[in-house]
Amino acid sequence: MAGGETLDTPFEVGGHTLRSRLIVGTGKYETNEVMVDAIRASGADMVTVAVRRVDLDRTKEEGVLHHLDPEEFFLLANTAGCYTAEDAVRYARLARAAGFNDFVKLEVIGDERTLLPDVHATLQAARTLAEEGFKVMAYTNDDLITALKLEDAGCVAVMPLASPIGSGLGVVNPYFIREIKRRLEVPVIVDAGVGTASDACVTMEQGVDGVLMNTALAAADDPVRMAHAMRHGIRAGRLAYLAGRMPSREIAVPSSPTRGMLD
Amino acid sequence: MAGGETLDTPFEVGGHTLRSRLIVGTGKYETNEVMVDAIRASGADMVTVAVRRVDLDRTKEEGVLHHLDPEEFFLLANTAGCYTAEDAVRYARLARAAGFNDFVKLEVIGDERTLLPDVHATLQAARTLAEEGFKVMAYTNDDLITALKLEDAGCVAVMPLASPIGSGLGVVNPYFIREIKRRLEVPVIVDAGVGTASDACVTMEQGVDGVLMNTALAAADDPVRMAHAMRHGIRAGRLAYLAGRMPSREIAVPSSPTRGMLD
Amino acid sequence: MAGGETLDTPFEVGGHTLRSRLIVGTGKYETNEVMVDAIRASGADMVTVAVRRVDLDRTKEEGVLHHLDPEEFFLLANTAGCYTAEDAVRYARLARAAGFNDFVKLEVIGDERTLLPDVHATLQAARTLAEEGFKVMAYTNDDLITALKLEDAGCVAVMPLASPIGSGLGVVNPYFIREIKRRLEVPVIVDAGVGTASDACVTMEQGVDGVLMNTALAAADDPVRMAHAMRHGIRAGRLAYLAGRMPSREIAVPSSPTRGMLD
Amino acid sequence: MAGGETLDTPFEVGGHTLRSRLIVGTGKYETNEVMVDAIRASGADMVTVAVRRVDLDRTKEEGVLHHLDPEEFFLLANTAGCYTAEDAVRYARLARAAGFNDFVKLEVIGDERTLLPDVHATLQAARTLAEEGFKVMAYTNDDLITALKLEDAGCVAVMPLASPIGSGLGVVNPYFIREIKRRLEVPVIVDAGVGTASDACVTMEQGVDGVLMNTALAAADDPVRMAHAMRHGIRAGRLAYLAGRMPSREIAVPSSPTRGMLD
Amino acid sequence: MNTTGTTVSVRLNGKKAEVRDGQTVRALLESLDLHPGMVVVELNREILERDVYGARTIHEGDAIELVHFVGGG
Amino acid sequence: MNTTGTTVSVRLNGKKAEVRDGQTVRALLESLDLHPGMVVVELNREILERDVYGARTIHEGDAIELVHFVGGG
Amino acid sequence: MNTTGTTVSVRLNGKKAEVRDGQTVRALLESLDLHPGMVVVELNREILERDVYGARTIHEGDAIELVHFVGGG
Amino acid sequence: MNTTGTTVSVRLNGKKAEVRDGQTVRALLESLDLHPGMVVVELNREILERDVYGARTIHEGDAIELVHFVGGG
Repeated sequence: MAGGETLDTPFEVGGHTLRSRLIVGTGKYETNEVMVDAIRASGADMVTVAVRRVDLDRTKEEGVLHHLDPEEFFLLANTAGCYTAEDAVRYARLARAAGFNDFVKLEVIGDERTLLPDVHATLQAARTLAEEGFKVMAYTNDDLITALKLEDAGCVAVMPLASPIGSGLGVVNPYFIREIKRRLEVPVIVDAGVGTASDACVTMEQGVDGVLMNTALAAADDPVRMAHAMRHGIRAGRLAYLAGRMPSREIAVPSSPTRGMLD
Repeated sequence: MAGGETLDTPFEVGGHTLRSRLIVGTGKYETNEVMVDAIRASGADMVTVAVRRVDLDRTKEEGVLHHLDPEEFFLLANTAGCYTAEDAVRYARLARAAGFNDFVKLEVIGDERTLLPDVHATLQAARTLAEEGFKVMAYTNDDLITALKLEDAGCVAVMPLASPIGSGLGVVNPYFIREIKRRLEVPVIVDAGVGTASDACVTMEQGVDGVLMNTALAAADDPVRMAHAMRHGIRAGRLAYLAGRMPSREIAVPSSPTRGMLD
Repeated sequence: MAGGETLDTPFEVGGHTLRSRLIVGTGKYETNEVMVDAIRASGADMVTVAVRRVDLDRTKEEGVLHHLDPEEFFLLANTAGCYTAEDAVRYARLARAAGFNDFVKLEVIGDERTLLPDVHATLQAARTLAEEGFKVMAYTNDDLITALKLEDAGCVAVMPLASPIGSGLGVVNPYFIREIKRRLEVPVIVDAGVGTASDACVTMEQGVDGVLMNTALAAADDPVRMAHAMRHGIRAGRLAYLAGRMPSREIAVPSSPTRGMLD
Repeated sequence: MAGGETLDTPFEVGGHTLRSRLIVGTGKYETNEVMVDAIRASGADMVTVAVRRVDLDRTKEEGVLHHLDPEEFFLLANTAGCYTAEDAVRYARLARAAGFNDFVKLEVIGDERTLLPDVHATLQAARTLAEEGFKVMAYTNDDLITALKLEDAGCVAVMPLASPIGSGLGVVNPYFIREIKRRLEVPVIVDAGVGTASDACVTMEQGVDGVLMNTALAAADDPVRMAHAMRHGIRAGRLAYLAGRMPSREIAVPSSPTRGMLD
Repeated sequence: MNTTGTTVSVRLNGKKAEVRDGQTVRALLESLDLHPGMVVVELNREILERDVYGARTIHEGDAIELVHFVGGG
Repeated sequence: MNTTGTTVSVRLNGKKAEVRDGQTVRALLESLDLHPGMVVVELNREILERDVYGARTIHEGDAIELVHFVGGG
Repeated sequence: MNTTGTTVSVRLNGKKAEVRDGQTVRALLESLDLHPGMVVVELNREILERDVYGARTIHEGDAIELVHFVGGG
Repeated sequence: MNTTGTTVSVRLNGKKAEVRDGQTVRALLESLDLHPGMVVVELNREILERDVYGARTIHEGDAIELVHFVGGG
């Protein structure tokens, strides 16, 4: 792939340049070793983490920093688990106080069963956090209008879902994702719903800037091999988008010459 | 990708081992230079060629061997353009007389508009050629029963279409492709219909052994970049298949812990 | 169909009982005669109308009431063309002043190119209108969270889109539509995006209460025949939903007995 | 529906005129009463039956003629369960000897697991039966070339599958079905694979002449209600095809006037 | 009521128009040959009940909107 | 016709069976309580026209198939 | 600073706990064997800068939240 | 072998052509500036081994096909 790198354009979010268009989560892995191996195989340089209470009973070491070197990976804290704008703002501030960076993956959930974002509360929280100087990467649904408002609110990236978190259904509505990308100036990173490599590839072929995933790796039978697959899938989709695919048509067209046949 | 190679299983067709699961055609490129660059970028080691009359008026040099080194690429001659079993057998014999190998990509077309294979004539030609010692790689439709008969006839590979030649519609019927792979022992290589990288990826995720394409590269706006995309797409789909994807479900599942939230 | 009617359950919106689950618009027909014939063929008893200035130059008679008898059809005024909550409220009040009923199809558009709803402004307008005693049928996107908030705001029906207005793409995201229906208590009527009869049928098979369409009829080559098709399509989808479809499976199951074969 | 009938064109197969474009099987119903009620609700006038040995132990009355009046329904005997051309010919002759008509639904299965047709044996049997004066309605896969050969062999109807028998997957490859219809002169009746009303509707929208189904009715939770749904679905799809659907586009188009807005 | 017939300038459906000063809304509709039951009148952003058409009069600078139902989806 | 009642072994719908030697097909159907119009008879792979049921007789080793229409798709 | 060792009740990560009255946040973290650089401290809903851990003391009824980063998507 | 140079008519790749009577296949290829290793020769529907190019001669009415590999999918 070496030389290949030059085939793509640079990818920058909130002033930070990323080598990989794949951002991965750190949750739900069976072991921390598998997590680290999978993340390395994925080629991701930005990884998401959650903010939670220290387990004072110390049943096990949960702190992800005991396993991931902040020098090696850019830590993107999320506000997962928050159901109100206030909570999300509180978690974002706690995350920033950890002292790594000003980025936050804003997530305000509206419903436990579907984990769909509450776009109304998300927009409100985004405005507050942007004013406080956060570099907000906002998880949202595939609604163009909300995406435009989040951009206006000052988010450094808008992250529409491909399908519900952990569903693995892939890009259910490519039209909306494509339109969001067409209309926004900030990077569009599809977050949630990717289930396998072709989902990642199809997503990138819509022209978006990147993809964020977690379950697709952690819940694969072989997370490390799937991480390799995703690295290739993301790259395949990106290059195919840049290369400009052939037109598809219902009628066949021969790929061998029709002239020069024998009598 | 170096280390990555070990992630996959070996790929052998008719006793010949291939490094790449991507086989590419050599037709329809704007220039021979682009053709060669794209083929190299694709990583393919087997390429298809057609058998045609020498153009005695020499308007231009058509001979593909002036551009492709038979030492570098394994030449798979096809019988493209043939509409009867007799013609296909004749072209196959001419191809073998060129002295490179005993392989032939058998193609007997049944209709000019769709270029769909005549599976009845294809089966007849396959039996004749197999008896003559050819290593027949048979282009066919996505019919399991015909695929089984072609295997019985002694074909070294069965090559069902994803969709019509040059259509770029991708895998229209994954069920049939998957079932053909499940039931055959010889390699199953999907031939024709792939339009972009995600099509190649989805195809490999069905578990097939390889993909053959031509138009998707030659007719892309940037054939060389698309060839890189396809190389990654094939690999992504293969590794995802081996890795075992997460189950997809309609209900969402959180990727961050639900416990440890603050009061 | 007569007896057939009894196969379905009653359909009530805001206290008003409808005989048909198909609601149709009155825009974009080539002639008023075709409009009336198509509406009658569709079997719809509720039709939407827009509020616009009287054309004082009288180039032609635009008033739809010159063609549709309010005794025959229930008039549902919309706020189409409004881009702010204030405008939508103003149009709704003007519509109610016409003196037919308290119903309004609330529509607040967020973007000219896609005509996607501004769910933030829509929610705000819905609250205002519900407080003023309007029976609000709210056009929205396929976001469950917004749909739940619209129900809380007092809307008598929530009307998610199948795909953008006038696109004819059908139900792009059946998962979301299905989930909205599962979770709401007020009627769910899919509005916009249906292009042909099978789209209407698929939509109803998701379990929703009704479908609203306009362009699919007005822009068909033969609007009246398409109206008949839609009437059947809506009914087919509704009855299929109630009947409970067979499970689908990848493996075949014979429909003729396997025993009793001859020697 | 009364007047509606005139909206469609006549439907004739092998010189026999059918009122309904829906042909139904008689297998797999829980009771004969439900079978008869469902068939009546479907509106079908042609029904398929299988040829089997009389059960001499008389565990129960299997003879379908004890429940279906040959005066009311046109009996189409099938060769279901046959795996060779010889067997199929034998069953067809036995069926004709029953003395009802010269029609036969030719079915030669190639594989137990998928019940896919052996198109090679089917073609051979079709030629034999056509020569013997049978009116052959041939069950086949969605291969255009085989369909053309079956027409040449003298079949009065060609019946491609939508998907495997009893799978309920619907029309997996609309392109092939559409192309078969475009190219054949004899009626094209899609046989097998329809699972719910929208599948029937989509199938008819491809322009085919009719649909044959069995499991979709017999295996529905409520076969009689599903039969009503299918009757409407078939009609909806047929009329939509004849009406000519609106063009679908990614960009939205308003259905209410854009002029006449207030200041 | 005013009978001198002096005219005043108003904004009628977005266009400048001249109407008799003090003319009633009903009179305006009649002069435009519009059936009161077929339109809704908004006078300076206030929606008028139909029973006041005879009483409410029009004056210099008034903004009048006459709306009705047209075909729409 | 034979009346002695000696029986012979035949294959009837795939099973071994004993029937009166020289019995006619019609008699066989009657003995099985089958209406001739509801079944088709194949005798040693030959399909019989209904009008020969009374004439054709059954003998040792005959293979008889009695078929009819059942529910099928 | 307080050395008497009288204890007070606080809410620590949602659970009732007894700590030395007037104990500093740093001392609390040490007593819990937590590296200050690995956690963030919220005292009565106020997020503390790390350089005040040595100065800020804990008293009766305080609500203390000690959080850190865990695996998440 | 013939040296008079009388010519004969043949069908060469589908077109009528005049060649020297009795000319060898090898000579024909040379005259066409074709490298023997780059083409396959079919003479009257018989595919020729390369080692017979020097021996096989061409005569009146022969049908000759000279084929090679071109780009194809």
